[in-house]
Order: sequence, then structure tokens, then C-alpha cells
Amino acid sequence: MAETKTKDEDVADVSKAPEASVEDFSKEELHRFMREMLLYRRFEEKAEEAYAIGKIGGFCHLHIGQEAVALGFIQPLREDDYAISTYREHTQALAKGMDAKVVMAELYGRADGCSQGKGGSMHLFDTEVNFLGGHGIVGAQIPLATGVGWKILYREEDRVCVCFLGDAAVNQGAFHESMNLAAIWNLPVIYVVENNEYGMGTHIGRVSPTPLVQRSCAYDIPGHVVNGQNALEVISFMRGLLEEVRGGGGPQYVEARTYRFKGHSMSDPVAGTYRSKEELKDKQEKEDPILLLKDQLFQAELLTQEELEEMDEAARVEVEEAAEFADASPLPAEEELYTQVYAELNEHGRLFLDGRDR
Amino acid sequence: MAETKTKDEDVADVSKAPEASVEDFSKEELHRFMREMLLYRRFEEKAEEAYAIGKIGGFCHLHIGQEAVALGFIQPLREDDYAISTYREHTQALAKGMDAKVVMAELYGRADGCSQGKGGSMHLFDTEVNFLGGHGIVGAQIPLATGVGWKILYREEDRVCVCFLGDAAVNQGAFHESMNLAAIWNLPVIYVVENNEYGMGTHIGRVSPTPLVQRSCAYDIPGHVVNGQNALEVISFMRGLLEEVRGGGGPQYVEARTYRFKGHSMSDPVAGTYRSKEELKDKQEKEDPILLLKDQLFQAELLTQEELEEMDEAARVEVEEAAEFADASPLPAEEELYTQVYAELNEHGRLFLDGRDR
Amino acid sequence: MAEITYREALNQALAEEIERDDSVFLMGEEVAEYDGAYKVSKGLLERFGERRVVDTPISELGFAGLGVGAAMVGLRPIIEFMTFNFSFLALDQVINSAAKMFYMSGGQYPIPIVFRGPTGAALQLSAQHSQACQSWYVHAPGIKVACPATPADAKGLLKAAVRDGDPVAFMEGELLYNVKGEVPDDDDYVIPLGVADVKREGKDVSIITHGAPVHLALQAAAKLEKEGVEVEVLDLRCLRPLDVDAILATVKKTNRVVSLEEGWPFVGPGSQIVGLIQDEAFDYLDAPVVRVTQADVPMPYAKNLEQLAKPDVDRVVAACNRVLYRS
Amino acid sequence: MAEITYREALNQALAEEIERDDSVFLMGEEVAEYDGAYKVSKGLLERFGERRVVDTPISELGFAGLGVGAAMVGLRPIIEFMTFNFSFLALDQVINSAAKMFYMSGGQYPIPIVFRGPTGAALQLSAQHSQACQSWYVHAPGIKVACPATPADAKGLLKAAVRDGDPVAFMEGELLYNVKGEVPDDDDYVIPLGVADVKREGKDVSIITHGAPVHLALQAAAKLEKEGVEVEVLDLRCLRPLDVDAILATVKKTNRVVSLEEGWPFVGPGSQIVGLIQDEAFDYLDAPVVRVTQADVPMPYAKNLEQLAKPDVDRVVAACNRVLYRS
Ligand SMILES: Cc1ncc(C[n+]2csc(CCOP(=O)(O)OP(=O)(O)O)c2C)c(N)n1
Ligand SMILES: Cc1ncc(C[n+]2csc(CCOP(=O)(O)OP(=O)(O)O)c2C)c(N)n1
Ligand SMILES: [Mg+2]
Ligand SMILES: [Mg+2]
Repeated sequence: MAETKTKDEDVADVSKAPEASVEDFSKEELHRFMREMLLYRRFEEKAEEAYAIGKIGGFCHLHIGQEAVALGFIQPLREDDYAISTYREHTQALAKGMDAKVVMAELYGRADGCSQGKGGSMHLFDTEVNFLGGHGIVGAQIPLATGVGWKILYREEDRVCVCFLGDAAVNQGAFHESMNLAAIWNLPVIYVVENNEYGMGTHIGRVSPTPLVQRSCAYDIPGHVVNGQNALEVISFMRGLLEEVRGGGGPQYVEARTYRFKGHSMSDPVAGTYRSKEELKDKQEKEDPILLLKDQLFQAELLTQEELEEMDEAARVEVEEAAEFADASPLPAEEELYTQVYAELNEHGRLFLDGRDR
Repeated sequence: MAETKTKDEDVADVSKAPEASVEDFSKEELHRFMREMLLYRRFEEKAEEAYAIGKIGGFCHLHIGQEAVALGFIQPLREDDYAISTYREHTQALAKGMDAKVVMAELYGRADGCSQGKGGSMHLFDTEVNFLGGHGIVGAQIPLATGVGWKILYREEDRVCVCFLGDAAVNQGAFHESMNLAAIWNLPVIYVVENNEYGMGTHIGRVSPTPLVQRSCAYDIPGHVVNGQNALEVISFMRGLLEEVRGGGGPQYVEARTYRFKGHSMSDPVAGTYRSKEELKDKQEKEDPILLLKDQLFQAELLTQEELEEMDEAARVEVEEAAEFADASPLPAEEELYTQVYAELNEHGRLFLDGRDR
Repeated sequence: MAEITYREALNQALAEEIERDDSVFLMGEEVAEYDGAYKVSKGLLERFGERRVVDTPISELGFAGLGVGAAMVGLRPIIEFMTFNFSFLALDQVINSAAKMFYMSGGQYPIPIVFRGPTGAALQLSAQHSQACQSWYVHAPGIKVACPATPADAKGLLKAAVRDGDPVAFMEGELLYNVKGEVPDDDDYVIPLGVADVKREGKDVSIITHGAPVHLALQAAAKLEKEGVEVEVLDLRCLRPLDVDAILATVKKTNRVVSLEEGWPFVGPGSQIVGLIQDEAFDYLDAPVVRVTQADVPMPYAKNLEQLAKPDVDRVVAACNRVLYRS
Repeated sequence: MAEITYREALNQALAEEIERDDSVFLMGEEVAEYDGAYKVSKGLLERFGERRVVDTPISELGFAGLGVGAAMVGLRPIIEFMTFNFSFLALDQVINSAAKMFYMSGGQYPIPIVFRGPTGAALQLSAQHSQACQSWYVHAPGIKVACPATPADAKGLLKAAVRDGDPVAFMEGELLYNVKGEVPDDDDYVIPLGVADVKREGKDVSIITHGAPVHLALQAAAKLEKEGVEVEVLDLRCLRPLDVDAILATVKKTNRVVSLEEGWPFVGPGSQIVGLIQDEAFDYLDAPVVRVTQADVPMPYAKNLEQLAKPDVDRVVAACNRVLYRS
């Protein structure tokens, strides 16, 4: 009886992203990367603060620790490329070009939020920059992304769709069906698994028999591993991958190894139960994507402490303004309860059956 | 960028079943195999006939051409091992030890049918021989089989569950989720894909980017290919596989390459639309599992024409008796409409809300 | 006007809409090379090519979700479920993605998509293949539901559904595909969603129904006519939008109502009809509405049990007699 | 009798049943090491080990089907959906496998399984996480549905569900987990499925409800009491079996009914209640039944809109006033 592959290192046919160095980028680019990641970080910290005082409600999933994945896979996109994600999508929305103001206002559930306060933290959308949400059912965005890829093929466009999913989502049937569809039609979709090691309290090792990158082998979709904490590595890897896909290379599957520095959501303990405080501390010290980039830039003398502080201050100001904007924005008008349920209010018949006055 | 595997031959890590020869079996066994397959074939022919004259209704999916798969994967089982299948399960039911009479009566929709006439062709069940159906939703039996495997683990039993599925079913999410569950818990389930090349009118090559055997690679579940038309090959392969699984080898995935000689169901053209008459004829001539076994036995002088005819006559008689039994069996009593909906008729409250008299 | 089958009417609607609007495509299992499991898409692959008429793997969740994604970015997919029985696998994408996307995106992403296929029982297909799926789809706001009973309605409503800006569950009758009827040739023969149709006028009792049982209602009406009872048959045609005016009009006209549906009773569409009538026309009823539904059991295979389980003409007649206090 | 929370009551029921019967096990996402997303299974892994309390991957269809398969061969699985919102992905296995298996196997394979988890809206969880799933489960025969509102009912009904021979969809209230109440310590404290409970006696008007809104009904009753109106609150506790006798009794007692449910109106459980009452107690009604439901829209995130969308005390009071012709 043949044995198939066992664990880890011996996953066949996987491309590991090459290491990147600061020389591959202009100073201006590098500064932009730093500014972006600082914005994401400060934004999430502000959201955490706002949640604590009840300005934000419901579920709220922070991306702190995973910023380089958002930056790296989105920064190289064109504006007309698409991105779609899960409920842990604040920083991706920002990366795709959404204004911190409308994102924060959405988290606050206000009329000026990107989804007019109807979606909240898990449902950020923006047609302008082709950010397609914000989806709460684990795995559900994967077929949606596949449909976006189908449309690109159908319209013969020179575009790409990037689909983010969590490590736990690969176990959903939707993942499998989508990969197969993307493979048979050679769709221009890049499926990025943000492997932050945990789905809520479950370590991926308990629910996957194989390293995640191996999951695309069944469909002959190229599988790649990238260090999701190293922004430069992710960006240059993604630039290459995009070229490949724009050239007709078809669907790609990437495992971005990363780590979440906060709890799963606001009600989840940060550490101490399903993961140790030491594990977390170790990661925070050694694998913070912002510190890593800083070190790279400092070492190459492409950034000074002063510049960094200036950037950080700018990020804080932008986030502060976003929070003020959100706070000043009104609650949605009561009439909005019944708007946007249907795009077309047919002339005949009743669409709403609750017998309430409207 | 690494390329993953391409088509066919170069699927890594696949065990191809070794060829088997008549010497691996006793004459008595070999005769039993022949008798069994003749029974399956004659049974299906009778079903076809009965359908034509309206004795059988609804959907009816014949297994003609695929008999060696049923024989080969079920014959080596013990009675307390489990088998579960799709809607194309007549011959598997017979192979597992169900009486042709009660199977035929079920196809006729009669009170003496194995499912009392309530299930029909697609829903054959028998607790006595651990035949677990008969399922009509493509892929739905795969999680069920996985649950049976779970129960074997839970009860620490020395049993195995064999799960049959069609080639088209591997594209269902249920397949993927089940394989993953079976892999992480090392369940004693053998998933047998009967690759008859078509799912209705769709050739598998149009809906799968890879050879089917490759589909288990994502979970490190051993993948095997077997020639599903060669009964002896299947049987000896399965005997080995069973030993492996009983020894704790965990889930197995087998692609049995076979071919369907009839239409998908009774309303489907046998050939001439999605497949050519030549293709079919060629398969029927060269890959009929019964003819193949006959040739093997004749060549080894372990079977004479006379014995064969006798066996065939016995099969015909058994099937004829089954049809007579079915025909003589009454329709289910009208009261049966409301029985077996619930196993427990709670003392309180109303379970049936149709307001009909009962 | 030509007399064509329900199947042909659907085929015409598909062909015309695919022709008319290059964002429309048809996708599903066996819809292309095989011409559809029920031959509804016959000839469309040949005519429009493999981008517009697309065979899929058996992956209901996947291709339904794919359709929703494509609709987010400007296409107008028609997703065929070979039968709605199999659509349970895709329900998450229909309800949680399609029906809610427009709302939760604050009006940014409308989802103009049609999910279509037959629903309800055919003949002896047994428990897993004999389901009337209306309730599962009509419960959630954000989606519309149409259930044509005749060739003309099939064509006009399907065209309306394809042109509509919202997700529409379009439920056909497997046993209706061969039913014939007059259908206007007009390329723009569109029946607005939400308009019920009086399929037969009458003054004594109203049967309110939709989909395949419309024909049962008409048969019952013909039977009762011989006994001097004039039955009005109101075909709702759509469940959402629901033509409440037409319901109230027929109630006020006959004061006696039978609600007829093909599926199970508990929270079947008929329960909502009854609720609506008691809410808005309580005083017009001369008798409680009587519902005729499938027996509250999974569909049995045996011919005799299946017949017992399904609503039939005799039950409809008996229900009419009951609300008329005849017997 | 001790005062414990709804969460603790469920936890006790689980522990006792897992202890009592070695064929019972609990399986779902985060149920073991994490103690359950809502901590309902706290301590059970430690106590019973990893075969009896089992964490799964996020694969709702897979592990629901696994449970059904295990039930076919003699186990009694308790499958937790982290919330019923996610159960759409598994609906095919619940309806097409669990609910129909016993019937289509001619009585050979009963499926004693419990699918449990919270349903309905919590606080600002938005459209995809705020669904009352009763209608999707109660429509199909072959399954039973229980929806406890209090700690005692939670315990007694869950124990009954686990011991029952059929599939039971056991729907909890996410906002009820911290609700406290007296619960008998008795290891055999079992409340039979199908028995409604008068949570408050009254003679002027009946509120018929189940699940989380029972508490709304009681609040409304308290409010109305101050105005001299005596409200009876009937908690159905189960939707299938449905305690029709209790419904008819309260209708005959008060002659005025408000039906209250947490979900959407169209074919919500309340529609069936209205239908049932008009069918079997038409002449006892002094006013049409008034339904209070969620607004017929996906649940919005914004706090103010969410409040408007949900049924609330004022709406219930207003509905009572309406059936009483007060205002
Ligand atoms: C279908 C479904 N099942 C369960 C949940 C509850 N849930 C929300 S997030 C989550 C964990 C997902 O983990 P992962 O995919 O690794 O993403 P991460 O949260 O780590 O970013 C679970 C179980 C859900 N939202 N949808
Ligand atoms: C979920 C689902 N989708 C579609 C169908 C309709 N259908 C029945 S059999 C079948 C083809 C299955 O092909 P395969 O798995 O290869 O098995 P085979 O019929 O060849 O034995 C289809 C599409 C179904 N029964 N269930
Ligand atoms: Mg994760
Ligand atoms: Mg096949």
C-alpha cells in the first residue's frame, strides 16, 4: 500500500516565496508601506478602545499582528482588481483604499458608514474601490470570489480577485467546491489563507491532517507558502504572482503564515486558555510585522526614528479623526429599516409581510 | 513558481492494485463470485424489464457493467462490517447479503420490500446485513459513512465501513469535509469511487482538473486505483486493504475504474448523445466484468460452459422468483402512510399538522 | 400566439433573455451539453456558446455562490438547480449571501440573480426527491419567489425574474414541463412579479393556490361546476411579492376560501395566506379557510401511498364542500 | 431546587445524559477544549474525555452528517451548531437524511439525534448572525423542534430531546444563557416534548409564544397588569409536537390572542398558530389574532435599527390592546 505524504516539510511541489530585501523597493514605497501598516495598527487599537466603551457593538475581530498580509496581498493590486474577505477585514478594507472614516463610522453603526450602518464590523463594502466585503459565514466568501473570477473570464478582463480566508475555512465544503471550479475554468483568483494558527480556540493542527499549503494539491492548483509577517517578502511574492495570474496562470493558493495578537473577537481571552501567554509574547516580540519592517528599514538606514514617529503620529491623527467623524455621524434614519432590502420595489404585490406601518 | 502535478500517469503516491490471478482463490470461491455477478446482472435486467411495463416507477439506476465493483468491495467484508451507497445500489444490496426478493419487492413498491415500499429503488436498507442505504442526494452518504466510522472508533469495534460514491460526487463539499474528518480521527472507512466516467451526461474530465485518485492527497489519505472490471483484482486488493484498515491503517480512498453499460437512469439514452455508440460497444465487448471473469475461469479450466449455464439458469430462476414474490406482495396498507415518520410518538402534542383524519 | 409546452416557454424565455442582455448566462448541472436534465435549455449551448450556457460539477453550494459573486460585479446569472431538492446544499448562499447582500452592504451590491428549477413531487421519486421548497425560500426577506403554473406564466414570469434587480427563486413544476398552452410570441412578454391571476372566475368559493396545484384546482372547479358550484381559482403566481389585493378581492367576492398547496402544511405558504386573510378580511369569511396540503409525512415511494400523500382533486372538492357547508 | 442559569441548566442536562447513557456524545465546534463558544459545555471534556466531547473542524455539513450516520448505527449524538445561523450549511443532512431516514428505510433506521445551539438575534450581530431558524426546521415532518425559554425548561427539554428516538432541533436563546431560574436537581427531571406551559395565567388576552420572546411576553403582561388587563402567557416550549390542546384551551379562555415570535413573519411559526386557531377555534375568537414578529428585513447592525426590527415590549402591548379593542 502506498503511503502518501506525511507532515510538514515534505509537502511536494510547493513554492516557498523567496526572501525579499529592501533593495527591491524605492524608499518612497518603503515609507508608504510603513505608513499603511501603522494606520492599520492604530485603527484597530482605536476600534478596541471604542468597543470597550460601547461605541462599537456586536462581534468585532481585530487584525492586529496580521497587517503584513493585508498590505502585501492588496498593495500590489490595481484599483480595479477585486478583494473579498471574512469578518476579520478592517485592515484589508483600509488597504484596498477605503477611507478610515467610513470604515470607523460603519463600526459605530452610523449613517455615514460605508454600509450605512447596516453591516457593521463584519460587513464592510465599497464598490468604489472594489472591496466586496466582509462576510460572516466561514467559507462563504470563497464561492463568491470564484464568481468574481468567473466574471473576469466572462468579460475577458485584465483583472484579478484576491480572496482572503482563515485557516479554519479550508475545512468547509465551500473551499473544496470553489477550488475545483476555479481549477476547471482556470479563473484568475488568488486564494490567500491567513494561517494565524487558530480558528477561535482550535489550533489548526487539531483539525487538519496536513500542512495547509497541501490542500490545493487535489486540484493541481499551485500552492505557495509565504511568511506573512514579512511585509516585503509578501509584497514581492505577490507582485510575481500577479504577473503570473494576469498572464493566464489561473488560480493560485497561498498559505500566509501569520499570527493573531488579539483574541478571536472581543469576548475571547487573548491568551491563557487555548494558547499560552508565552507563545503570544514570543510572537509579539519576534514576529510583529511592523517591528520587522522597522528593523529592516532602520538597518538599511532608510528610515529614522524621527520619521517613524512622525508617521505614527500621522496614523494616530487619521484614526482619531476617523473616530471623531464616526462619533459625529448620526444613527441611520428610522426609515432606513426598510430600504435596501430589495433593489427593485415591484409595482405590484406586497414585499414586506410584517403588517407594520411604513 | 512551482508547478503542481499535471494529468494522469504522474499522480504521485498512488498504489495501483496488483493484478490478481485465479490461483489466489479456491475453485469454490471462484464459482461463488461468478454466481454472484450473474445474479446481479440478471437482477438488473429483470428490473429493466419490470420498469418498462410499469411495475417499477420513479427513478431507477442500473449497475450493469459495474458488478465487479460491488462484488469486489463487499464480498471480502464480514457480515458485521457496514456498507453504504448511492441511489445506484441494487447490486451492492444483493452483494451485502440482502435477499433478491425483498429488494425486488422494494423496487415494486410493495409491503414486503426491504423498506416496506416506502423507499423504492434509491432507498434500499437492511439492518440485518448492515446495509445502510440507498441515498439520493449526491454525496450525502459520505458524511453518513464517516459517522459509521466514528461509531466504530467510539465503540472500539473491529469493523469497517465501505462507502460507495460516484465519480461526480467527489466534487461535493460533503466529500471534502468527510475526508478531512476521517483523516484527523483515523476512521476505518474505505471510500470507493466508482468512476464510471460519467455523472449523468457529464464526462468526469470536464468537471475534474485531476485524475480522481489524486483527490485524497490533500488529507494524506492513501489513494489507490483499481481496475473495477476485473473482479479478482478488486477482491484481492480489497482483502489486503481490509487487513490494513483493521490493523489501524485509517481511512482509504480508492478509485475503481469502471463503466456503466446502461443509461444514467431509465429516461436517459444509453448512448448516442453524450457518449458514442462505439465507445459503449467497445467497453461492452472488452470490459464486461462477467465476461472477463468467465474468460479467466475458462482459461484456467476452472469452469465449464455447462457449469456456467447452470449458474446462469440458477440466477435467472432466483430473479424470476424475486419478481414473482414482488408481484404477489401487496401494496402497503393505507395506514402505513403515517407510520415510521417518528420512532417515538410522544404522548403529548400533535406531531402531524395536516388536519387529516387518521 | 402559439401553443407550446411549459418547457418550450421556459426555453424561449431563456433564449430571449440571454440574447437580449449580454450579462445574462445560464449555469448548472447538465444545462449545456445535455440540454438540461428536463431539456429546458435545449439548443442553448449550440446557440450561445459555452460562456453563456455552462455545465458545472455537482457542487450546488459552490456554483450558487459563484453566481452570487458574479452578480455582485455586474452579471445576471441564472443558476439552475437540477431540482430544488438539491438546493438545500446551497441554501446558505441563497439566504445568507444573495438575500442579504444588498441590505448589509448599505445598498451597494444588489444581487440580480435567478435560482431556478423544478420543485415539488413528481411521480414515485420518494422522500428525498419530492419536496415543495417554497417555505424555505419565502421565509427570508431579500428574495422573491415565483411559481408559474402555465406556459404563458412560465415565460412571462421567467423574463420578469431575469430582468428583476433582486434574487428570485423561480420554482417550476416537474410535472408541468409537458403541459401545453397559448403563449404570446412577443419578445417582451413580461408578467410583472407580484400579480396574481384569476385562472377561473366563480362566485361561490375561492381556491387560492400557485404552481402545479393550479391544475388540480381547475379540475376540482370543473367537477363542482357540474354540481352547480361556481369556483374561483386564484393563481398567486408569486409568493413574494404577494398580491394581497387579489387575495382580498376574491375573499370579499366569495367569502369562502380553500388554500391549496403542494407541500407540507406546517408553515407552508398556505399558513401565511390563512394568516393574512384572518388579519385583513376576517369579517368577510363565512367559514374558516380550509387548507389542502401534502400529508405531513416524507413522500413515500409506493404508488398508492404517494397518491394518498399528495393533494388530489377529491380532497380539493371535499375542502370546497366543507367551506360551503355542503356534504 | 437551586437557582442556576440557563447555561448551567443546559450544562447539567448534557452532563447527566452523557453520564447516564454511554451512547450519548457531544460534538461540534469549540465544544471541548474551549468549553463551547457560549460555555454551555464547560468542564465536560475534562469530565468525560475526548470521545464523548468532541471538537470538530468548521464543517457543518460534514459533522451533522457524521452525527446522522452515527445515529444509524446506535449512537445518540448531540450535535452543536455554534449558532443555528450556520446550520443552513448542514440543512441537507438534517432534512434529507435525519428527518427522512426512518421513513424511507421502512422503520429500520431511527435517528435519535439532537441538533442544538442558539437561534435568533443577539445584540448587533447583523444580518448573517441574527436568524430565527424555527421555520426551516419545523416545516419538514420527521423532526421535532424544542425552544426552551427558562432554565428549568432548558434542562428538562434537553434531557427529553436526548432521550427521544427522533431527530430534535433544540433551539436555545443566545440572550438567555445568563437568565436565572429555579431548576430541580433531579437527575430524571425530564419535560416531555409537546407540552406547552402557561407561564402566567390571565383571563383577558393570551400571548402565545416560545423561546426568548416568552420573557418579552411576561414583561408586556406585567405592564398591562398595571392597566388592569390580565394577560395569559402560553409558552409552547415545543413547535413539534405542538400542544394544540393548550392552544385551544387558552383561546377558549380569553378569546383574544396575540402570537409572538422572534423571527420573520412570512411562514413564521406564528402563521401556523393563526391557521390552527382559525381552523379549530374560529368561533371562539372575539378578534383576529394579531402577530408580532421581527420586521420583515434582514437584521441591521445599527443599534437603533436593530431595536426597531426586533419585537419589543411596546409592540406586544400594542398588539394586546389591539385584540382587546383598547387604544
Ligand atoms: C459556517 C460558520 N461556522 C462557524 C462560525 C463561527 N466562527 C466565526 S469565526 C470562526 C473561526 C474561524 O477561524 P479562521 O478561519 O481560522 O479565521 P480567523 O478567525 O482566525 O481569522 C468560527 C468558528 C461561522 N461564522 N460560520
Ligand atoms: C445534490 C444532488 N445534485 C444533483 C443530483 C441529480 N443527480 C443524480 S445522479 C447524478 C449524477 C451522479 O453521477 P456519479 O456521482 O458519477 O454517479 P453515477 O450516477 O455515475 O453512478 C446527478 C447529477 C442529486 N441527486 N443530488
Ligand atoms: Mg485562524
Ligand atoms: Mg459516474
